[in-house]
Amino acid sequence: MKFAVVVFPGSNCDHDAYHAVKHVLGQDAEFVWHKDASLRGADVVLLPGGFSYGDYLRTGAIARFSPIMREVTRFAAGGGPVIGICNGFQVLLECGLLPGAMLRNRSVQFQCEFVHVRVEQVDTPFTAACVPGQVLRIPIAHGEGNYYAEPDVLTALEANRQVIFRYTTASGDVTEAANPNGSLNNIAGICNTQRNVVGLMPHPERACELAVGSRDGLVVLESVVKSVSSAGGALAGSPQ
Amino acid sequence: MRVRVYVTLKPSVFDPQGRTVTEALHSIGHDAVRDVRQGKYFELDVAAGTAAEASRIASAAADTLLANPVIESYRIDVDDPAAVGPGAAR
Amino acid sequence: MRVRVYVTLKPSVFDPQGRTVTEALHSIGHDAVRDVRQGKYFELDVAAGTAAEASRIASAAADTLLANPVIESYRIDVDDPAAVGPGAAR
Amino acid sequence: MTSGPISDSVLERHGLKRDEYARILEMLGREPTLTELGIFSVMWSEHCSYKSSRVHLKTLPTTGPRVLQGPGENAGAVDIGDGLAAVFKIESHNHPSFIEPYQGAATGVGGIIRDIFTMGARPIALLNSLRFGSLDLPLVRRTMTGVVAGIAGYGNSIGIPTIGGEIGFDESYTGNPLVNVFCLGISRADEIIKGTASGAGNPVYYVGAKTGRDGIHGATMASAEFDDKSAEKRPAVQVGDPFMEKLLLEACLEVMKTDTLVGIQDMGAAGLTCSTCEMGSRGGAGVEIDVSLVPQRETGMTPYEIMLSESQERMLLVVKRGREAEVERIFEKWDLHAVCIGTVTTDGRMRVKDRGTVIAEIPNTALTDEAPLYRRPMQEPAYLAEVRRFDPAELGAPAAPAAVLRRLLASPGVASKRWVYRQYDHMVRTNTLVTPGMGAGVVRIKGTTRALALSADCNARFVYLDPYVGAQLAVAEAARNVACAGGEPIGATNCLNFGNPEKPEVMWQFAKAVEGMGAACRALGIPITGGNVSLYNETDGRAVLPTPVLGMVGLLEDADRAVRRTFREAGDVIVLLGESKAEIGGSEYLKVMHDRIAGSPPALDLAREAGLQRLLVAGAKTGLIRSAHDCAEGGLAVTVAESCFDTGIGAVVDLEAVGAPDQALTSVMTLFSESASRAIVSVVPARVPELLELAREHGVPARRIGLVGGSTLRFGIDGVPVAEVALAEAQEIWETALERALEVEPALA
Ligand SMILES: Nc1ncnc2c1ncn2[C@@H]1O[C@H](COP(=O)(O)OP(=O)(O)O)[C@@H](O)[C@H]1O
Ligand SMILES: [Mg+2]
Repeated sequence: MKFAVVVFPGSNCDHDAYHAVKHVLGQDAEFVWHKDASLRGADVVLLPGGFSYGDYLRTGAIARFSPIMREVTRFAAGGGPVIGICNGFQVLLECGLLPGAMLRNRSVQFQCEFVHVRVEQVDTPFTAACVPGQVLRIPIAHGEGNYYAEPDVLTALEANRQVIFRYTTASGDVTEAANPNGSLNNIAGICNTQRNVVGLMPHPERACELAVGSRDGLVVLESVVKSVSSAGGALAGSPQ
Repeated sequence: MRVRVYVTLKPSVFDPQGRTVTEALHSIGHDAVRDVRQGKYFELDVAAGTAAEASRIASAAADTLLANPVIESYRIDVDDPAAVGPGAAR
Repeated sequence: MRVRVYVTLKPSVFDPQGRTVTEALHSIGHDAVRDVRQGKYFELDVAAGTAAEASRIASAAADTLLANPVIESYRIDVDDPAAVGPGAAR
Repeated sequence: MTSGPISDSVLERHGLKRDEYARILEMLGREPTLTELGIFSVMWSEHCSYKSSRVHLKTLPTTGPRVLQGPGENAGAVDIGDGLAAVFKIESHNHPSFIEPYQGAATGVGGIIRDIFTMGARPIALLNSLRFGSLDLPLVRRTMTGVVAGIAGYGNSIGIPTIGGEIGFDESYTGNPLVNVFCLGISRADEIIKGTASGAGNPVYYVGAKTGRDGIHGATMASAEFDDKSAEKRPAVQVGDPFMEKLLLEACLEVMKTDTLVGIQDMGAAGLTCSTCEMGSRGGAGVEIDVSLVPQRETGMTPYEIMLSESQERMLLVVKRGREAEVERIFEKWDLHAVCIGTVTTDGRMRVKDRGTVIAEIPNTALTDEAPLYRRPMQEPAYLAEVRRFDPAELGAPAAPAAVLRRLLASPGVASKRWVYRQYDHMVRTNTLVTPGMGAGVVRIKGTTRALALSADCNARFVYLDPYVGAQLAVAEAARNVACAGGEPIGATNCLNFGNPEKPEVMWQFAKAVEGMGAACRALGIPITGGNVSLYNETDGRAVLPTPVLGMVGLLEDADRAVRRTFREAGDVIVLLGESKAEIGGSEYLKVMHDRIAGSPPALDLAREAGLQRLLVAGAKTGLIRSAHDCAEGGLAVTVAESCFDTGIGAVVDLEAVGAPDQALTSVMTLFSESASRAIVSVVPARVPELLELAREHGVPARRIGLVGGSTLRFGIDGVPVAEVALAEAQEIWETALERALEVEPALA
């Protein structure tokens, strides 16, 4: 099974995602350059973290115009699993594959630290191997992860069960103190209405080995492997 | 032609930077500044024959890139060489 | 009173953001925008009786906090309720 | 080439002395043009030529079986096995960071990263060593906030984790903060690329940001003191563009894989001038460039400005003739445009043309090897007699030990630096095994079983009190920190921050410190593979504390054996390694409780220190040592407290077990003395004898002093508490002190 790791100019978690997929998970991974026109038959698309275009102007604002994003959009429309992590999530918001926008963290600082997130829904390709309500300890590293959506959008997100990850305490309680950045409803990650496109601010790919502090993030990648294989490739959205 | 684009967060959107600036101003005694909202300001050099054309080009740039309509709105100001510019320069 | 403060990088100071935005605009076909410089824009709510006083207060805030005098300069615009505001709002 | 007569005021503006000018005339055999004068002025500045420091630096040990590259290149390199090299260096950006904290610090990070990838190494870790004045001053708080944000802004964006560092505070840094940044990269040992130009006819390429008027005479500025006229001398501030640097980094590393390059160098201080003549000089060749071909950001720039600009994120490459298209294609992929601006020649000269007309022509060696060299006069500073007269008896009755401990934990120098490193991405690249706050930073080397432990250290109070011993202590502390993490110290880099070298007392401090550093490195077998000197760190005639910072690299054969500072489990035994003496001179205790920097620094026995470090490494290798923390600022009490923080488990320590039998130490001395060559380690009860035996073999005194457990930090004698603080309270004080100090004060009524 193959993951396409999209590389934008300024991506810097591309190698981390590649390492997690290839060397920890043991699946196939390939870098796809943002100017490429094809996802090369990948089963999963991963938009990695980093600072595409330096985060200049707004996070993800410029990357969304990259040629590969047309392919990503088509892949997503066909039901293919797409995950955006951190900056990748911001790109998905800017290009409209996911609703809402990011504001500066409440602290007005970049924050790098471990947080806890609760898995809210397990019927997405990236949470299928999770237990409902499972709490994951994974790191964040961002300056703009303060999720915002207009009230009606937010209501719809909750009604449609599109909130996939929420910041909580270690025991899974949604509290103000557990919210690292001011996100509405403690939202850490969401999916689209078709549920195949997921974006989240925390970095599961940084939490795949105990040596680096946690392996709680691995379940996110394992989920998609499970989903794709059980669907017998039916999830793959790109006409090959 | 010089075009100025002002991008601001919509009034309903919380502005963490503005709040921090307000608090910092208060902490150093600038209490008369009751509230601050922070936005972005762009000076564009636009190849256009008329102010209307320049404004149209700048709007297109703002719509596609400079502003995010989910959270921001914008305002455009063309420095028409014919007219007198607004505001006290400093 | 509403006061607008426009902070821009001094002309001699390099603006990597502006350059990147310019290139991005070109890459998506907005070639008529020849150059972009990016600055900051603040809307202040100032407790002041007159436009002059509001301007003085905003200047003090800009001098101490809103602008970094080493690399930036600023311009102030008071929304005098008596006068008619400039620019096309949107 | 025509030129007018050079006046005294022109020379002064260029920071050149009359006799230096006379040498220029002699070397050229004619009057220099203004462009040439500018070139000489930057290359002969203290910053570029090391004219005051070179004679001393030559005495440092720079060789060893692991050394692949010593001083002289853009960075040093040591062999770390598996055919790999660690390429590392530390550099200062003190002056720019005072003028504009955010951009000054950011561009400092950018500069050191370029130095590393210039050598063909992929940067994998950053450290920073910072010094500020008292946080009571708004100016200092603003400077620190800006510096930290600038370091974060640049390093985070590029995606290199900042895995450690240190921060010190002293009034002397108020108007002259220190911002030293360390970067380490990994390359194949046989693929290190040098900053050299050779092969007549090979094209010289320029790539990266366009040249603007920023930073002209930055190097000269870094070679002068600050005074009330500094404002006028300010060059346009350099603004960092981390996005451009990220593109340059990836593109250069890609080009380097192709065997198309002869040499490459970044344009740092003195920009195009420095890279051109240094590359030519190293390769024994000449370099000819035409400034009109240099990509320019502003219109109407003169050749003088182009040659002296310090615009950031630019590189100079010498490409093998015939391979140009390959190189250009890779840069284009990254949206960068490599431009050919000249060629390599055979005549050993730097020749600068403007649209074909020669406007400068200088032998490379005149600018590099033959730059002025000074043996500046030295004199022992008068303050030393004064500080040495210190007698602890003057201090009167000490405060209650628990109160002292609380005060020390709240001191910004001791308090948690979480407020700082939370802003740094310290996990990107998924190699960080030991994160900031847990001791020396440790990064694994993917594809091997190895890891590197990195630390930056200097206790400037000790150096102030005795530059020779103080510098030795800095080496010892840095090496001990990496050894605590399980790393064998294998190489170091230094950043020597001092005052005005034209003052004999400053020069004396400098010379003694270098002497001490050399002696310590020799004794510990640690080569110094490069570094940086920052002089003229003065404000209105007052020098900063002499601050020779060490950046230390330690090697762990087994990444799984990295050791953290924190205790692991209740019931584990706390063992003190090393000897505690009544040594309060220069301590945090003296500074915080009595606002004094006085006395003598702790004595250092280098043989004993070496034994301790070997013991720590050996104990880590077998998993015997479960936690290890260097005993430094704040002494035993603070070290034990820090070993408990973040674990939720307290400790009980018997002070009577601490002191040597022949020494009757008072409680305060036992708790807060900063005796060197000590570490607090923990071990499972069953393996205590093994540890004590291992310590004996290494000639290190070792004492069982307590147990991990409980919910307080409890120091007692015979079961009677001498100092007891609830762990939660102690941690709260320590964790929030820096945040509280940096918070803007509440509004005045
Ligand atoms: N400027 C900094 N950047 C990143 N980490 C820092 C910085 N200053 C201190 N730290 C981290 O905080 C911890 C405590 O620092 P310090 O008191 O100097 O430690 P040590 O006792 O190891 O010398 C270390 O792990 C160090 O890496
Ligand atoms: Mg230290």
